[in-house]
Amino acid sequence: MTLQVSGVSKRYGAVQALDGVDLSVEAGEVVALVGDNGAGKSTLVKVVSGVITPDSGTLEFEGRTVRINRPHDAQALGISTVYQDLALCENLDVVGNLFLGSEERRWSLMRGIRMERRARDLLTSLDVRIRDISAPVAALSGGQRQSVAITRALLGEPRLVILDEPTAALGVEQTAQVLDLVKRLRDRGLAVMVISHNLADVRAVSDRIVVLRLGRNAGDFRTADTSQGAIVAAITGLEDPTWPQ
Amino acid sequence: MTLQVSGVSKRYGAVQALDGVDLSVEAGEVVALVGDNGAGKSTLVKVVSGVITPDSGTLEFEGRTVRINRPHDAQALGISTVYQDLALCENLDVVGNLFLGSEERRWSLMRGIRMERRARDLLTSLDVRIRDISAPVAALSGGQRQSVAITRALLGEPRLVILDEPTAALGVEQTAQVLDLVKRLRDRGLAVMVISHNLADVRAVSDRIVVLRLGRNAGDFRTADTSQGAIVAAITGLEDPTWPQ
Amino acid sequence: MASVTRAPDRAEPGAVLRSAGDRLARGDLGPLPVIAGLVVIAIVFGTLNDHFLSAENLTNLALQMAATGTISLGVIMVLLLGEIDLSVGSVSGLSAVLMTIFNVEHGLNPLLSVVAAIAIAAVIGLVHGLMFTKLGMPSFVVTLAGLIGWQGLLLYLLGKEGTINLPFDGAIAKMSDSWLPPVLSWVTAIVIVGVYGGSALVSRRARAAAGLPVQVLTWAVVRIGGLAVVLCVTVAVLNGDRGVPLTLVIFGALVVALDLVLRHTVGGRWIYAVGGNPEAARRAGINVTAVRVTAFVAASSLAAAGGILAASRLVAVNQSSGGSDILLNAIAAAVIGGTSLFGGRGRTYAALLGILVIQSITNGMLLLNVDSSVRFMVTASVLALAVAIDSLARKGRPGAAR
Amino acid sequence: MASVTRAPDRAEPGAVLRSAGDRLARGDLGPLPVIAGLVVIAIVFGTLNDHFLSAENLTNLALQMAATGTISLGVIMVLLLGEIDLSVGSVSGLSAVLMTIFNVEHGLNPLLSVVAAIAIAAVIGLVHGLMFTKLGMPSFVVTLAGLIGWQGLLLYLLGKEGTINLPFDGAIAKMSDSWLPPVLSWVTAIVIVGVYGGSALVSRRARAAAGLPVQVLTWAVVRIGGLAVVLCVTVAVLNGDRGVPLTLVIFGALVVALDLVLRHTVGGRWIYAVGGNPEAARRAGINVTAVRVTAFVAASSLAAAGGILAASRLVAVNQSSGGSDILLNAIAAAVIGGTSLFGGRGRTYAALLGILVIQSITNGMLLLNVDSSVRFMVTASVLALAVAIDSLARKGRPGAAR
Amino acid sequence: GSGKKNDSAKGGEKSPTIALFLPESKTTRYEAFDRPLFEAKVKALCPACKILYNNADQDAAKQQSQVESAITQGADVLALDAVDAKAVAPQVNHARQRNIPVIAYDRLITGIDYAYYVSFNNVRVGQMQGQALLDAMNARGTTAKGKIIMLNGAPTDPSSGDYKKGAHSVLDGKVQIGREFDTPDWSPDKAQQETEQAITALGRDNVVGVLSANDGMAGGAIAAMKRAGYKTLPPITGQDAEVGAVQRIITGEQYMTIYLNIRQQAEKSAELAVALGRGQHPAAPTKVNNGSADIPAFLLDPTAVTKDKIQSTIIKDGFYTAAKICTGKIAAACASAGIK
Ligand SMILES: Nc1ncnc2c1ncn2[C@@H]1O[C@H](COP(=O)(O)OP(=O)(O)OP(=O)(O)O)[C@@H](O)[C@H]1O
Ligand SMILES: Nc1ncnc2c1ncn2[C@@H]1O[C@H](COP(=O)(O)OP(=O)(O)OP(=O)(O)O)[C@@H](O)[C@H]1O
Ligand SMILES: O[C@@H]1[C@@H](O)[C@H](O)OC[C@H]1O
Ligand SMILES: [Mg+2]
Ligand SMILES: [Mg+2]
Repeated sequence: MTLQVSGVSKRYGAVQALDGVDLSVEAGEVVALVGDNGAGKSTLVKVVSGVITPDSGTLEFEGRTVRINRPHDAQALGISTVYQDLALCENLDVVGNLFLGSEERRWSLMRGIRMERRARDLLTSLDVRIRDISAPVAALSGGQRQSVAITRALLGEPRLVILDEPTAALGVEQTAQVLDLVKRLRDRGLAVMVISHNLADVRAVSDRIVVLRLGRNAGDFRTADTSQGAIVAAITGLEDPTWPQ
Repeated sequence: MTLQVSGVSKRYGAVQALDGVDLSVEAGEVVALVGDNGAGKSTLVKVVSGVITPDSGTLEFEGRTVRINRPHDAQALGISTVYQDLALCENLDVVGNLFLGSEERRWSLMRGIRMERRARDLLTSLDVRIRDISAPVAALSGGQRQSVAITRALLGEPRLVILDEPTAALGVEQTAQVLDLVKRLRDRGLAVMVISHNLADVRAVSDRIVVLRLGRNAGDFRTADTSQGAIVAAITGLEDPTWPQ
Repeated sequence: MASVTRAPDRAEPGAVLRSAGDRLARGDLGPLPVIAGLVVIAIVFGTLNDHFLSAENLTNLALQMAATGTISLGVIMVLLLGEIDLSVGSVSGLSAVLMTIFNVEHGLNPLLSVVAAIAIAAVIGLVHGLMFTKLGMPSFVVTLAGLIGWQGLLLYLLGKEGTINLPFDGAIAKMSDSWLPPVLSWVTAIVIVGVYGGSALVSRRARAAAGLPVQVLTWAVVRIGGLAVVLCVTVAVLNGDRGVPLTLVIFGALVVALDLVLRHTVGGRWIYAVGGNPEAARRAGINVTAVRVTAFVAASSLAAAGGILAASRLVAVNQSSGGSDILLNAIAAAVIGGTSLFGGRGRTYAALLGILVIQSITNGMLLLNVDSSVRFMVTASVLALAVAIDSLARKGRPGAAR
Repeated sequence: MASVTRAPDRAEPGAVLRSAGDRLARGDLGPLPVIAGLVVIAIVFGTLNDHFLSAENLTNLALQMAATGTISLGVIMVLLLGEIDLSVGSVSGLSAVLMTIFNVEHGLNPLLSVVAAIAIAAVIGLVHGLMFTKLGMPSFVVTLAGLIGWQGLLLYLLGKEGTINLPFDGAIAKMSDSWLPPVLSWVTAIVIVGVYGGSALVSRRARAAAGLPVQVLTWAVVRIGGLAVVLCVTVAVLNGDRGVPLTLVIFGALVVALDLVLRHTVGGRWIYAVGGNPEAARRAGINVTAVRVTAFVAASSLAAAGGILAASRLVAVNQSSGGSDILLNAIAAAVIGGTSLFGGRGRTYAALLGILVIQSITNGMLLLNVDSSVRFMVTASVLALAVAIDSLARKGRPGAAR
Repeated sequence: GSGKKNDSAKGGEKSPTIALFLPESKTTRYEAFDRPLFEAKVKALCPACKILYNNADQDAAKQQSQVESAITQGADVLALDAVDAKAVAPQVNHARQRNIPVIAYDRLITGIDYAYYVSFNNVRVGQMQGQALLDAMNARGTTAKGKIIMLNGAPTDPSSGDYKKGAHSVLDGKVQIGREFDTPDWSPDKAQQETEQAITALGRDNVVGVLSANDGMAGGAIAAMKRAGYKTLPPITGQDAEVGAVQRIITGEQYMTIYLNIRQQAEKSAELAVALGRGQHPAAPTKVNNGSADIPAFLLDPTAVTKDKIQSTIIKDGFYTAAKICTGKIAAACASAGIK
């Protein structure tokens, strides 16, 4: 089991964003995390990535109980995340953002040419179209930014890739590319967690679907065995005849 | 004709974001604007909404040539916009953001109770779920923010509603609600312009589809008469057998 | 639907008590940590010197706050936009000099002199605002030029005189030596509590009538009671010496009035909006330029008011009017009181609380018999300590450390 | 695919000339508008006084820049994070006093005295940084406490002495009275141009080899030529008087070295990242606390270096060392040079250009025979004018007006 | 130096360039009196002489730049009122290397040899303030009945140390100093607050005198005491003879001020400067040892001005006219004090 989340809770003032949530992802598996707006999906992602510390609950990674107190800890474990709010430095250019925190270097000196070469290759391989790569990210379109954020997550050697609504702003082709990429990551034996509101995409790409509702677990389905109706029912909390009781 | 855009161009440094673009939207019509990432869709929206001034081109609104130099001008004409980057004030609460710039007031005094009442009613009618309405918008989930931005655009008496990727972060139900809303706006005789990468949604809701590619017009289709393949071909620029020459 | 908070027909105590606790849980401790800092200061100096907590000294403190506090109010207007005004000190001095020249040298009536000086300051603020918005110069540079240039004008106007004394028994000097009669001070306190309580209850009613959630009654009562206690203690203490000083009343009234403007008028809302996200405000159709210019005009006008209070207190103006550390203290008061330098967050009470912190430290230090070098070091330490309490309390709250 | 810029095997002049023009089109005029401001200043004062553009006076100008310029460099480190350091003046004064006490009173060798003083300043910066990051206090308040407290310590250390003179012929004083021999200055200039040109060409080759787009050759040549002209003119003018002052060389070397650090090392990149979006930097695994603390340490250390340069120039320290308008000038230089107060944008050349603007105005004003009041007003006007040119040139560029 | 330029028409005498350096602009005396009096005298003696005027805004580094500028501009004589009289030696040395004579104006420059010293003695100013205060308290019989408050100048201003030293040399052991403050920036409103706090700490009835180092701060102290309800104010000292202070002395609020006969000082210095510029070296009545050399000196005595001396000093010297002082409500008090 690559990741095992148990009983995680997180409260923001009046709002119990997560309430004893469990979740697991295996190597070579794509788990989709779905749920209504405000269900707590992004909060869970942030817990796993070390962006916030949960009020309670435990995390296991590759069999060992781990404490993830800051993003750095998650990265050290091999957890690589695309955040819903992208988290780019708008004042830096594309290359700067792609390699942020893991710059290619010799001693402390950055190897700019090498980074730019790798960046261009990666962007090309993902079919990302950015006309002026040296402009600050502030100048990019919504989809271009998302592409940069996704590309970023693939640098290094991640063991678990988390994508929070990766295709929300992407065009048709890029979306297909990303879904294809997710499958390729799984085939390389990585664990992948995807959040999306697009149930068609989710069904196309995931092995398992985990549903959150109002901060709690509301279902865990094998994608192959489950109808769309059942998932929608779990998301909305309305009874559905096909719900597997 | 509610809106007629002719020959609009806009250049950002190295990037010709728009290059002589034409577009029209009629009252009671939903026009979908589609195109690859970076095609110039959001830039066109910003031109029409007065956020940026184009380098050249003319705008006609309800038959008259107009100059839209700032957002205020667009609003005065009855153009209401949901921006892709949402443009909310994170330090204000939901009510504050909803009514921003068009606060209910008596003289200069804000009528807080009235605004809160209307806000709650509107949010409820759109099925938006926000657990703590008095928290600053910084505390909302991605989808919740998008819901706030959409709700905002429906206040007042718009003549043209522009939605730039309105459902990107929305859940299944909310997406359906928004699509339904778009239809209701059209039925009330408003002009609506929608930008989306979700071609299924686009086809479900639009009367006409306008395609941009690399900042230029690349097709204008009646939705009912056109296949998905033709649209994809126009977006990507690859030949497609079903292209209506 | 279920999760949209609907108003219960009657307030459910449980649910709504939560909303008060929630605020605290959200890290929104409001002024509590600064007040804790003030308590620490009171204990430190109260222990070191018997006189610190005497009625006489607390009256001194009240007198010492008004001028810089008023200037700090103006600084807050600009800080709320995420901008800065370095010229407030010079503008306060210049306005005081103008007022004095009008009054003393040209024999203009005191009220007119004051009004004219503030009007000129407003024009100065207008110039700053236009240079910032229309020429796009950083507010730091615009107001730095103001800091230097208006001081030059002050020196020029004072010319050979150096100092100009105000008549000791004139209206302007009297302003700093007027005290509310005890009865009036009690009546005022009662009226304030009454209006506050009344409006709280009225709005509570209105919310309930509109079907909106309301605070639990006990919480409202606690707040009204808290205000009553603070006001009564203040009035009682000050009446134990010379009474409630008029300048304190003026400053307090400005704080309250501006707070109401900021929170309940459209203009105030726009200031917060522009400070939070100017581009979003612009897209919402707000005239961002007008809002910014207004804030600079307010800052200069309040600086003028503060300068006039200072002149009234000193009964004179001179070349160092508005100089020394007035600027730094005015900004520091705003920041210590919880105004963000990054815009969009803060209330006018910051000026009141912040200047209280600063002036209590100064006041307390002057009671002690120490060298100026030691005084500086202790001042710095107590300042750091008082703010550290605040900062630690706020830590862990989203968006902290700024 | 088609739109991703691929490197042509040979540079296509058309395509790449565009990229230089594009920068300009993007509003990224770099230092050009500030330089235009400097030209205006040169014309104004050159017309008003014959001596302004004399070799002797330009040498004076060079001497006057180094100390505050170095302090301004430190300020830039902190401004890049979107924070502020108000303590740099006091820290510079305190360090100079410490250095002098070590050297004069304890007979420590000059170099060790300097090193020890800078080391103590670094510890002070560490304290500021930790109070900011660990206690979460606003940097404004932390460094305001520093401004007051370190000045207290300075006064305490100077005690009744007041002024301590440095030995006139000691190494520290000599530093401000040393001049590069003409030959050496020319050799240095040539070496700098050579290294700059060489590395530009080498990196151009390397980019081409890696298949990355390269600048058109003429553009590279223009830049190298521009540098050569600026350096040669400077060296020729200064050699026309006493020569190139050592302190200018020290300051210039610091500017260049820090620019290289900021742009080519990982640490520099992280400073920009934290300044641009601290949360994004944190999520990228960057140790934001360490970056911030480092910046405060750098600010205090550079302040110390600047203070020592000032002491060397004055050949003494006294109670007002590090006081007066040093703080404001150091911040203003950074801002005038184009450093954003909001973080993430600026280069070390801002310190050089900004202090040139400020010192030319001060220097030029001192040549004129006017009353202080007039001097202040003219200074403010020229400052505003010089920056207005810059601001107007930048206007219309995305994210302007900040 | 470029002493050999333009010869004036009459007498073929040289017309040197004379540079005057004053330390700050926040006190009235420098730009209101020193500068115009000095310039007028130079012009009278030598109409073709050029004068370079500099004010250092209390910043030693700025003064250093100003000296450099003046030398750049070809100054032939420097009259230097130092911001920091101890630290200015290198600039004097710089001038000396170029054979430019230096006059120490107002403040004694130490550590180096130079042409002349023309001044009032700062330490003496402090002594006179202390003595005047002591005399007044003795006259009222309050010396032993309470304590005094001492308001010193800015801790960052080297000359406040001199005033302080002088005052202490007179007062120590004779009166009890209840509270003593260094007042940042000589700020009157800070002095006011200091006085308020001292009154609170000592008790209203225990304050029998205030030694204020200058008039501005005396104004602050007076405001504080009047507001604290003193029916009769204890004696309060000052310095600078500002109009406002003279008025307060006439109305009895302030006890005394130190009047420096700036005219005498400025004119003497102007004469010396012109002479030095023409290569002459007039003899000086005395010499002052500054630690490194005996400097030819013209020492002027500061004058303590109490109400009874206003007419015979300030008015008589034409420092102010009676009309300038006796405005509005002061007129009556002037009349009864015999000022006209
Ligand atoms: N402020 C800006 N400065 C410079 N370039 C910009 C700016 N805004 C947009 N661009 C460029 O203009 C082009 C068009 O951008 P635009 O945002 O209109 O694309 P879009 O069609 O909305 O794409 P998406 O589907 O990804 O949102 C892009 O190449 C983008 O990089
Ligand atoms: N920083 C915060 N402070 C306070 N409340 C927060 C904060 N972040 C999230 N919340 C609240 O926690 C709940 C869960 O938010 P979360 O972002 O995890 O939702 P989500 O499932 O990702 O929704 P979406 O699909 O809209 O992105 C929401 O009600 C939100 O308002
Ligand atoms: O005369 C005083 C002067 O010597 C000092 O430097 O500044 C204050 C003045 O009052
Ligand atoms: Mg989310
Ligand atoms: Mg877009």
